[in-house]
Amino acid sequence: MGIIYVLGILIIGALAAFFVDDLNRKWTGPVAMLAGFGAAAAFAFLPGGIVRWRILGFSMHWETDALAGFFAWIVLGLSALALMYSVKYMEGKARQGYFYASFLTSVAGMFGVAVSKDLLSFFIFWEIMTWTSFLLAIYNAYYGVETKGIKYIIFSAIGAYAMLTAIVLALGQYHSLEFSDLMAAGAFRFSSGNWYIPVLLLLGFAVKAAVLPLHVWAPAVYPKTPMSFTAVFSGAMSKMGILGMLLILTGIFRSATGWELTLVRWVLGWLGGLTAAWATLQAIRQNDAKDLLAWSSVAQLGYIVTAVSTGTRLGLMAALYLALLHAAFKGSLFMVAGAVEKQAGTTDFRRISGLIKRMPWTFLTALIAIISLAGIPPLGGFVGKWLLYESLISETHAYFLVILIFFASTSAFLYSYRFLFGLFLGQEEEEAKQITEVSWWMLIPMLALSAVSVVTGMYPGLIFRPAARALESIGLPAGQWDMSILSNVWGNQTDVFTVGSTVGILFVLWALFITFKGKKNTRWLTTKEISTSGEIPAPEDNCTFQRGFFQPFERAVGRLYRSSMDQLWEDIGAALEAFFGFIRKIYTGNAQTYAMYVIIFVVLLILFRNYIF
Amino acid sequence: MVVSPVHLIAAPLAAAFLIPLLNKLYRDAARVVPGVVFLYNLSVSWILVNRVFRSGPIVEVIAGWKPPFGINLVMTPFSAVLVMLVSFMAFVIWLYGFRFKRSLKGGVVMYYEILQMMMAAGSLGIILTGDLFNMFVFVEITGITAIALTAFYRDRDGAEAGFKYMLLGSMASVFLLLGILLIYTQTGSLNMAQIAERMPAVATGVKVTALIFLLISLGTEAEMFPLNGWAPDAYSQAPSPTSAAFAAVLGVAAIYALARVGFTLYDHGTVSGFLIAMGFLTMLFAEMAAITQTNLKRMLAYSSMGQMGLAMIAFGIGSEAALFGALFLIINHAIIKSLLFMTGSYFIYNLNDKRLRALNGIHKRLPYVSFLFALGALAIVGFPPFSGFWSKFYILTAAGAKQMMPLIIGILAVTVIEMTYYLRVIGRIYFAKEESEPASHKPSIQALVAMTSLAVLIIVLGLYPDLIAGFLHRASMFLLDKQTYIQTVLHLS
Amino acid sequence: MSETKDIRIITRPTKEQIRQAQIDFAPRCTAAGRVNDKETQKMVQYILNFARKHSLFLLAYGTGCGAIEIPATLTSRYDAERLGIRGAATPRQADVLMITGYLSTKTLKRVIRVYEQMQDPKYVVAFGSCTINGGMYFDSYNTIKALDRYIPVDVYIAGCMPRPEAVLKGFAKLQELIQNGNAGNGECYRKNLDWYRANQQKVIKNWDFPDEYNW
Amino acid sequence: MTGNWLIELTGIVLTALLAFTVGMFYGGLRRKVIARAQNRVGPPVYQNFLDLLKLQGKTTNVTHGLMTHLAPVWVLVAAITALLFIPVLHGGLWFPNFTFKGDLIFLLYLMVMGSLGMALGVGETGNPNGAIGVSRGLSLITGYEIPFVLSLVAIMIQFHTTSLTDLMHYQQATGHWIARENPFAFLAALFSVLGMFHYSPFDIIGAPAELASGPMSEFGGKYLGSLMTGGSIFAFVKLVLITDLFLGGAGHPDAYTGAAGVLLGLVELVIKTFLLYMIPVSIGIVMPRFRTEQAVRFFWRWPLLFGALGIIWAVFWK
Amino acid sequence: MTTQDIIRALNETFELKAEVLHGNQIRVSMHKKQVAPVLLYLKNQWGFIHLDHVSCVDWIEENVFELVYIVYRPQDQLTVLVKTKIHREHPEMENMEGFWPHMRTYQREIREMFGIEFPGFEAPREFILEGWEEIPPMRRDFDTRGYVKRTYTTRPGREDAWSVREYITRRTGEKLPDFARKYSRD
Repeated sequence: MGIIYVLGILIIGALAAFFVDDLNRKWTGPVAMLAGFGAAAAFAFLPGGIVRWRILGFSMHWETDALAGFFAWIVLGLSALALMYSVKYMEGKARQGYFYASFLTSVAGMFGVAVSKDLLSFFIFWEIMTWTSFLLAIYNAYYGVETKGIKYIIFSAIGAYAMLTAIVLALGQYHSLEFSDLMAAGAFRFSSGNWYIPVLLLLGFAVKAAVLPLHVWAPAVYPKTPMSFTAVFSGAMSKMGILGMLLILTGIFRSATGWELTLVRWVLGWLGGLTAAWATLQAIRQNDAKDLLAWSSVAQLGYIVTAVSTGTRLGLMAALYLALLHAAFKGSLFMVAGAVEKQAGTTDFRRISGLIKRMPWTFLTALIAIISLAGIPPLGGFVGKWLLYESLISETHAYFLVILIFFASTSAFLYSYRFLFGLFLGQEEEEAKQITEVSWWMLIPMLALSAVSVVTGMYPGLIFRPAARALESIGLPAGQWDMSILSNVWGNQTDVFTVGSTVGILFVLWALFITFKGKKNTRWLTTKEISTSGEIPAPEDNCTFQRGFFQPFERAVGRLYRSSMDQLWEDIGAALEAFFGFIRKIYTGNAQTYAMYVIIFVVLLILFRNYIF
Repeated sequence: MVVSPVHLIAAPLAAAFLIPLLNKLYRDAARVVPGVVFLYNLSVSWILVNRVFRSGPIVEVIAGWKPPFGINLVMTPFSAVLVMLVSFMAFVIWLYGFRFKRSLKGGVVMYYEILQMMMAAGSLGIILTGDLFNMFVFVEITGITAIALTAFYRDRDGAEAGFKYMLLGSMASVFLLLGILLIYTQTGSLNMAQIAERMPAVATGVKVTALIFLLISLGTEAEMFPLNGWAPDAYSQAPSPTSAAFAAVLGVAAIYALARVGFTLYDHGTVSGFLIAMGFLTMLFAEMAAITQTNLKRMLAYSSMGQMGLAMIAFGIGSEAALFGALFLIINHAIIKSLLFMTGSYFIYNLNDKRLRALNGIHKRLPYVSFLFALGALAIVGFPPFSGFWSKFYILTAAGAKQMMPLIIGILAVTVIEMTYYLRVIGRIYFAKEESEPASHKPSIQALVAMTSLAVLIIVLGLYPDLIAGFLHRASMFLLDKQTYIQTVLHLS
Repeated sequence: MSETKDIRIITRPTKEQIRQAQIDFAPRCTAAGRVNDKETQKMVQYILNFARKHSLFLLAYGTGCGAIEIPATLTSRYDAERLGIRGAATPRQADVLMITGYLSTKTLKRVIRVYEQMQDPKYVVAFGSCTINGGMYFDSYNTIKALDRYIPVDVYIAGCMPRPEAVLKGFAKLQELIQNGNAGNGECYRKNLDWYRANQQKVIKNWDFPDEYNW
Repeated sequence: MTGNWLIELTGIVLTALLAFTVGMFYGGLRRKVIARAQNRVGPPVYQNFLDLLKLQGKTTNVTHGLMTHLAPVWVLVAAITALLFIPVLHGGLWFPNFTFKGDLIFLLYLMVMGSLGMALGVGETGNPNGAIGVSRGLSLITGYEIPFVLSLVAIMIQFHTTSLTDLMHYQQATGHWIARENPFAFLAALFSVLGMFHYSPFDIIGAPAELASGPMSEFGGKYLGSLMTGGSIFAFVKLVLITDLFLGGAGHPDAYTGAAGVLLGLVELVIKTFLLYMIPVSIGIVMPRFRTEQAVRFFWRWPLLFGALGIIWAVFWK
Repeated sequence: MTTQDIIRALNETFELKAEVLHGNQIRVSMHKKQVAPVLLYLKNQWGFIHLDHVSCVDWIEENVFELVYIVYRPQDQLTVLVKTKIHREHPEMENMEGFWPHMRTYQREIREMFGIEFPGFEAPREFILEGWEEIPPMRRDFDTRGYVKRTYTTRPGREDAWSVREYITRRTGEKLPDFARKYSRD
């Protein structure tokens, strides 16, 4: 019954937040936070159990097996922290009741998706999570309502309705919507005659996971949503698409070989790789931290999609591991962006720089998260990258795909650095002097999420074990996992604990050396006192290099940057609108015309009556 | 007192005729009497619905003439559900319109209420009657009152809308009469059960011609493409409660008549393809027109047409699940679209501006009404967990059972369009920059009660659709079961 | 105009007078930082000085015509790199600040800034007559006449312009000074900062240096 | 792992010292070679040691903040850590350190750590030249890493291992260098080495005349000294890595053991790495500088093609 | 389009006295009010699209500044020197920064070095000098030597250098004219 409690707590919390806001705005946030932590606690301490009920003749089946538990923890953990962060982040903003109610409902939807064991309840929760997130996505968007938010909902709708089509077709064919029944009946196999069912379902999931041609909503919407929700949006909600893919592809993965698996690996894997590469290239040219993070999210999801598509032991582990870790580090990064936005008023690189002295803890969070994102060894992100590469090289033999992924991940250094540099490094703006560190209410969630990266960098087994159980629960290859030794199918190993401790010890030693050698004679200057050409920068001058930061790289990439998927979709949208406008003219508003229609219709019917009736 | 289906029609009719007299006695009688009558109707229909579902269809004979010779009223489970719906909606709309009516002068209120009640009576008559010519009469009653209500404001636009409606409505009447005539010449009967019994013997050519005439006329009422030119103007020019009533009362009756003709008089197979095709076209063109609208009420009107198209598709599919979905959709449409018209009218009432652009940021001034509008919009698009989802899902399921993939994709594609414009409006209401002045008219208590009850229904039916699922299943099964209908009506004893 | 008449009587000072005047001209510190009393550290100092003298990172501040002699000195023909002299791009890395020619007051400001940004031990090699006594700009309203009034100079290389051979000779002298612990006046500059600042401020009209001396 | 921590520690220290010494001498040799090529006498070979001593002997230092302060530490730690995971000589001849505990993909990522840490420190100084240098450097990484990864992937799939020690064992056992077994991969790796060393024509990062030595422009004294140390060790790391991967590594435990074996192995290692090192150096002598986009595009053309050929070769290799 | 044509045109249009200085150089003097029209005329009608230089001479004896605008025609390497004289008290010249973009540079220099004002010219006042408080240094009544003595410390041993001019006059036997003596640096 834990599921019911969790859902109940979230829904009641949503209602409570909605109504408390009218009574006393101060309490809205804490109430919602309590609900978030309450739900997490309920999920942790109450047995999950199985819930079944019938509605309109359809059976609903919710169950917390290991897989559901894994994703539910991503959702609930991240949401609880994000809600805690929201308390101060949303302080002084309007419509908090609305915000928290939508937030909690959305969390309930995500949790429901995670625990659903049949397609119908999966879809229902999916839709709940979609429209609540839409309401949040347009929360800030005074100008983007008609374009950006709508873009999101249109793409979501296309995805959701692709799913719905598949669901009704599957229902008509197999008379059940239970995942287990459908799996047993082979409904999710491409070879099953109903090949369009898995294809349509995957299309639906691909939208949420922002896979390449359908990704345009994510960069449009993530930056516009309040950052505390974007953390969940990008960290948890997009993972639901991954969960869906995993569930759908299980049957194919279990069969181990065959052309279907090859197809999945080729199509999905390359889509993921292209998504990663394209989004990375786009992230590099962004000038706003939030835009950058949004594109980066798309890129990271591309890795995860590729990892899922392998369907092998290392690859699936990489998918689950990255799913959790991405939630952790991207969640904290969006929180960092929110913190900077709150304190400095903007996240535009061209307008702020040098916040490191003002917001050291925020910088620490960002540093850890970015290192993890870039996959630099001693932190957790590296493990995910390692698994992905080893899987692609040694298990699925996707040699050129791995190069594409590697290109994306190498280019990711560029935007990783840009994020840190743009916000925190460089010369300090004179007017930024009064910026202060954010409150601990916001710092604690950020640091807690960063801690995940640090801990998993040494002990990835902490994630491997539940993830392996999750994979086993749906019958996928999981294998044995050590606490800190990674090994591939060829038996080659990497001991991340040794790496972490070596790096740590050496780092401390050298840091001590460089600090205490000539400590007396070392002077710490401000960033204004730079050496170039002897000129003294005036206090109001800011020499930080922020505009066109990666211009050489952009020039090297060249023509690729001129094409825009977004523009393509917008053109299609505009063409459709024009077409609708043309069609609308059928209703001329003229009575004679309408009468003419009637006559013509009658005549046509009578003329072709033999064909029609 | 023994209640019978006759009361349902007679009470509002009688009240409509009595109102002028009563108004002489008591100045506000015109305001109060309809409520009493509708309440009475509601209770009667409740009793009758229970009776129908407990002990089978009721066949009420008028003036002692037994079927097939006299005029008779038949209350099957299918019509019972719709009767219940219409009665309820009529009452809710009256409740909502209370405030609206106060703004009118005494005499005008009287006319308004008379027309409203006659429309309700006519609609109930269409649903209840077992006689084809009688149906024509009721269609005429409804049509005339609806035209009068469309032109109620007596301004230029209203008159134009009324004229369009009258033109198309009278053409529909002519075709209806022609169809009835043709059928009568062939079967020698006006009783629907008897016609249904004798229909197989009729020559195909004549049968099809009659069917075409019937479909044209009823299709006009049911807003079928391309016969629905009247609808946008009528919806947008009529007084606000009337717009709601068009969706909740008139539309229900029209679609019922269409279903009755398709399923009882003719074989379902005959009209299946036609209904699906025309339903889809209706839906497609309506939604495409709706997305380009700049006027709130016109947008809602086009959306109504879209919903009717979906109902036609469902009737066209014709399986039990599809009929269930269709019935559910009709109920949902009546409830949700009424809610949308009611809330939308409040916006317009406050802004004196029907344009969508004027809605920017109105939620600050009418928070509750905006909330209800948003709820209705989300529900009608079919987001779970609101009731709109289930009807759409059921219809799609029915289509899926027949593996009609193109149809499913088509419906869903059109739904994307629908979703787009509804969510745009929500976006405007909540998030766009405010442009207009503060509100002067808060909703009245009665209107709030009416709207809230509809909203509660939306949520309750969404979360627990099994509440009415039993009724709907029985009703849809009965509609499919033509023989039982014939036997029940003809062999009454 | 009255004093102009007095100057017409030309008196040449003796060499002794000139030397005395030069000694009084600018403060000279003993290279305090580099002479250690402790016997054990002398070896260390010797080694360090050896490294210092053979590794001179040169920041050539090309102010005047002398800038053209630097490439000649550094490239193949005269190959200063064999003495461990190589160019440095920024003052943070440099050991030797080389002022090649006249210094306008506007440039002086930058030079002082650059000098202050260099790390101890740091050496200044002034290059050409202009830095010594103004050279041909002796009566210009906008160039300084003696560099060591503003920053401490270790080695002057006379000439207009000195040839690369002379430059190398100057560097050899500098190396000798370094090995003996007599070069590198950063400490001295810091100690006599008030005196230097007063001189600098006299020349640089729009004084906008930070109050504190930044390394 | 021998189990005795004292021996392990000695091994780590000795390896680091070896790398440091050889790396520093290579730097000096490079300067000497360039000088000779330009018909100069050039500095002595030990010039880099003098430079380092002088830099460490600076009596004052400045830094701009914690990240700047720690930037050399990142570089050093990355270099030494990478060194510890790379076998210096063939098995048994030299201390194994952690060579069995990390594979090639790990090394690949570890080698970026130093640059990124350095970049962070550079960013904090607020010097625009430094930031421009970082921008160029990161762009260049995207250039040369791709062919390098292609060649690594090629030999990984050719020999079904991602472990460096395994590859060395293979070369030792068969006597065939991987440079012979997969010449295309070797070629691609060589191109990447050109980029990795940042010598001409890829010296866009620290281009002294354009950027005032770019990322280094705010570092002096002990910081510059530490960076120099790290850079020297790192140069050795790169050379040994390529030697181990493609040129058969060094040392012959079957032929010689004991001190003589070690000595011979080291000599072999030095010869191989020096010859390898001379490739970027001698190209650097004669080449002018690319612009950044030209450099990146260069790597995306021919080296990429060779890498792809290497993979195809590996796939069809029997 | 020859030199003579230009001279004739200038003479006729503006009633000036233009003359050939050298083979391809024309000199023309005028009132300062005429400078702008003449320059525009030369630029637009005769194709003198390039401004070579603007120079200023301090004729302190005549109490005037002479401004020379040198414009140049690239087709036939023809140069026109447009000369004007303005009074030394409150010297003002028309602001012509719109004619050629680099006119700004010359105007800034002249304003800083001679103190000639250009009404409406909004470029920053400080150009080459920083924090200059004396009279503009290129004016001949600026006591350069006094200033140097006041400001800079000279190294002892070059006292003789101060009298170089004196030496020269003595050696050549020339006499300094009175006006020159008056403003001489000695």
